[in-house]
Amino acid sequence: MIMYILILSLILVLGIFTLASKDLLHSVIALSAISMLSALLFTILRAPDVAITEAAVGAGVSTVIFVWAIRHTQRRDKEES
Amino acid sequence: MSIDTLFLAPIYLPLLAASLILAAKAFAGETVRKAFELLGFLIGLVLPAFALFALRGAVWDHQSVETVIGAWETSLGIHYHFDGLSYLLIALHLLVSIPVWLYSRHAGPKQNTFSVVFFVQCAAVAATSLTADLFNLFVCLEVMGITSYVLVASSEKDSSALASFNYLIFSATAMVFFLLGAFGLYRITGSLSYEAIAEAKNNLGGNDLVLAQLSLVLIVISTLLRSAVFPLHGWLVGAHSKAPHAVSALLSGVLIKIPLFALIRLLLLVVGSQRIGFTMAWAGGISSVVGILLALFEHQAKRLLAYSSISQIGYVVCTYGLAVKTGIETEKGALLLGIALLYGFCHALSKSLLFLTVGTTTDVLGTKDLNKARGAIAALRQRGERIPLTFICFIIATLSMTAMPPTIGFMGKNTLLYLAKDHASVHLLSITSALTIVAYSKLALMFLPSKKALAVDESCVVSKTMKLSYALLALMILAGGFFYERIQRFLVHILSPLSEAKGGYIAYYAYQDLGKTLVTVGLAFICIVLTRTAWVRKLTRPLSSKEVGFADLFFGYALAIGFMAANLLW
Amino acid sequence: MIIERILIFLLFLIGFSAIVAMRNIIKKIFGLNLMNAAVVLLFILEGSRIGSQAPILDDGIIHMVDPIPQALMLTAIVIGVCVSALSLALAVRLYQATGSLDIDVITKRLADEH
Amino acid sequence: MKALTHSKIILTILILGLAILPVILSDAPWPVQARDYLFGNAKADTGADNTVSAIYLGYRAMDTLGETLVLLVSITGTMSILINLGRHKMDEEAVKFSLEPEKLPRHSLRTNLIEVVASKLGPIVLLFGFYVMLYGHISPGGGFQGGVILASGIVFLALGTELKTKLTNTIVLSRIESLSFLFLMLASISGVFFESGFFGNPVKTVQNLSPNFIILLNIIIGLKVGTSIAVMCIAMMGGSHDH
Repeated sequence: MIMYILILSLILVLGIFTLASKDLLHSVIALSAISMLSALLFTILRAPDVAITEAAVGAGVSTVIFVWAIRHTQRRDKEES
Repeated sequence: MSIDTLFLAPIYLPLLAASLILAAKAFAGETVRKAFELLGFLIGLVLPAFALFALRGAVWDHQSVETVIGAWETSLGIHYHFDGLSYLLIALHLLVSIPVWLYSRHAGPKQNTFSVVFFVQCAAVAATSLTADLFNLFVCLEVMGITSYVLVASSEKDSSALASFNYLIFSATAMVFFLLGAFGLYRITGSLSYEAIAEAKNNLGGNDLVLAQLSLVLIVISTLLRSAVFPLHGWLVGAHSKAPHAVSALLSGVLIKIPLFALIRLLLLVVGSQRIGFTMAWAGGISSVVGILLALFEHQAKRLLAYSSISQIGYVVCTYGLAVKTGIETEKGALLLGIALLYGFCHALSKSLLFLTVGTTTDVLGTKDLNKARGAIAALRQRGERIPLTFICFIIATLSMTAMPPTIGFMGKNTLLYLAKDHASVHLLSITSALTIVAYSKLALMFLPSKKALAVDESCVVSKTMKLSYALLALMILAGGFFYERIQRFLVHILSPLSEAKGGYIAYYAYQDLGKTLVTVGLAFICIVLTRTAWVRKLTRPLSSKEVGFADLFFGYALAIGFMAANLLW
Repeated sequence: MIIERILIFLLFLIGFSAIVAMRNIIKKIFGLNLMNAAVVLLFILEGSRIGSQAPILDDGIIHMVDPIPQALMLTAIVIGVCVSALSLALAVRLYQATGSLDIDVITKRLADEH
Repeated sequence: MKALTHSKIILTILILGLAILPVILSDAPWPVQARDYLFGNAKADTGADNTVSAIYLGYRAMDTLGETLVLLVSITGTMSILINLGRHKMDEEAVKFSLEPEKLPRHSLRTNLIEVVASKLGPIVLLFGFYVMLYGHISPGGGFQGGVILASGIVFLALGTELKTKLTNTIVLSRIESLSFLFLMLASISGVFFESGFFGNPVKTVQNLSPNFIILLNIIIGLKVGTSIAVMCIAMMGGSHDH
């Protein structure tokens, strides 16, 4: 039980970091960490299939696409008027 | 071939066509791919039309087939339900998509993946109209959605990417709420097929009922979003006006109606659907007025058409809401639902023809601005149109849209207004009828002769396939007007759950209200004169529309959910 | 039990508020991903409460978790990633066209192009 | 104006938060009928030990088809945007990742480390991908997951080897992709002619207890997913603009 709460609060903190960070690359890394943590939680929750999918698709493919997108745009999240 | 494999043909045949085109694209050159696209057209659109033709007897006899995909003998499988409603929805899609495909051959998006995405969308539309499973509805809506985003963004202008992006984020977010709703319903009822949900939901009480209603609200609103009912209409204008013409025609004509009618299976099963119906009737009435007011002050041709789509879907939603309120199983309710769907047909045919003709015209003239675009007939003649077919078809579509005889729109709209006359929201619809004429008179200005020299875009040609697609749609509109009585009887009969003879007959003939139409035209004429005067123009200048931001989009979404939830729970 | 649900609810809500309030379009897509992750976590977490063994029918399995949410979530995860891939591609195209990731700036710059 | 927008945003979040709060926090007991049914009958119905696979490719295979379609369309759309980007301007950074050896600058991101690790790891990852794909009916995994692992194996090979192998050629990959999509459609339609309906197991009556249809679907979906994601990733790294 404590384990679930621990992982979930870590996910929540990383989620807030993802949105608050000014460097989009850091956000992407936090997002893939969220995926890895979710995969861990799914393994604990006895959902191995979902864990594999989340690790492969969430942490793998989507990170690649995000990094590609950021490389073709800009890394900084700056406010313009 | 038995009936339960035949009615799935509109799903798997387009997919087969898509896969064939994809294979041809990967393995062979340009000419072979073109040949395979033609083959795909035959397999993916013409064969399903034959399948529907073969099924007409079955739907007339009210044979409704409930089948489980993959022939599993349990409720765990995905249920598909074939009846008059899904038959008509697939027919509606085929009627519009065949001419649109023909049009796209010459004018449409030039990417060689267009046909693949197009056929996947055909399959998704058919699957959405047939499915009777909550999670499968989610998947079908996502397929429909993602094909729409890709098709909208396939225009070469960058503003289409913005429109597509806005639409994507808005509807993808709503789909997450849909998923949450599915979670709630599965948790309460332990099942995902509509029938099992309804069965379980009837025995609920207390907290569980609240949870089930809330989940249902999330699902219903997220699905209605695709139909762009007020206040969920913000995304439509950008997406439908920036897309390539063929795509606009398909999206505006067909795709906004499919989720609306697919939802009826779910609404039928629900406790308290009368209240949902009541809310929807008013939402429809309001959206018809809001849409047409925004259209009046718009001076870009395709945006005007898109706003008018919001207004016209308002008619459909209003009647649909009244049908749900009355109860589909009653005679009156079935009649109302039939008329709502019939008006959906009218709008689909006329609006797609309008998008095609107006799109071509603005391309030839090189401007979309209705204040500048003039002299379209001469310009089109320069581009190789000896008979002004584009103009004639435009006029037919406009007549149908503004409810003038002898088109299907005239019959459809008058019947609709006659049937809905007991409800207060019908007054909103009547106001809209007059204003529609005003809005479309602005469009017709394009065809006035120009005093200035024409700057014709040399790259545009009105080709034979384009003419064929206009002619097909225009013929359907006229034929619909002449054989309206029969069409209505057929439609209401197969939608009616009652046994034959009773359902489907109303003693109303639209020509008896010709005087009313004249009055509407008179009112509209006064409005036109008013809008030409300087002070009205000055007064209404601030009203001309601008793009809506995400805050407004989601505010509308939250309002819809809040209102619907409050309505159901208290 | 209630704490876990509240945590998931908060994750969902911050994802949603990012979509509504953030101006950076890539941040909006982050928000969408977070919302999706929250729903997936919720489904799996609740579905695993009725059992203690993975849903693979080996010998000695008597008390497995509900496999239905797991199968549904496989689909939902993939659909979520596909949608965010497409939206990222659109975001890149918008950036190339306007040189900005700010939704207001993009809207303003593209408004002139009709 | 700004205050109005802010209050709208706050109101939106408040209303929606209130609406979903009961759904998320609900304490209703989770239904067990489906689980119990699957526990008893999944093996007999589909032949698969892994009940998730039994649902994913058996009972609810239609959802999986939809998911594959979403992936297909999404990658199609992404690729067409990618190609247009390449047409507008050759991106300088993309050249650094370019797979053609003669274009490689010395200081590129392709260090010796990446080359050695990726080229040695590639085949092993491929093998693992095939394992996950083929044993999806018994152990966790399946076509989709295996396909994604295959894709990463292919990408490793593309990064690691200077030689152009057939496996990293996007034309070959997209041929495999389109063929496997065609086979997927043929496999799902074949049931129509064997009286088990659309997406029915065409050989169900012959061998009742064999998961062969699930294995077949796993292989086809795995190849489809693996090749299409690999094509997209290679294109994203600037590998091929001639697609």
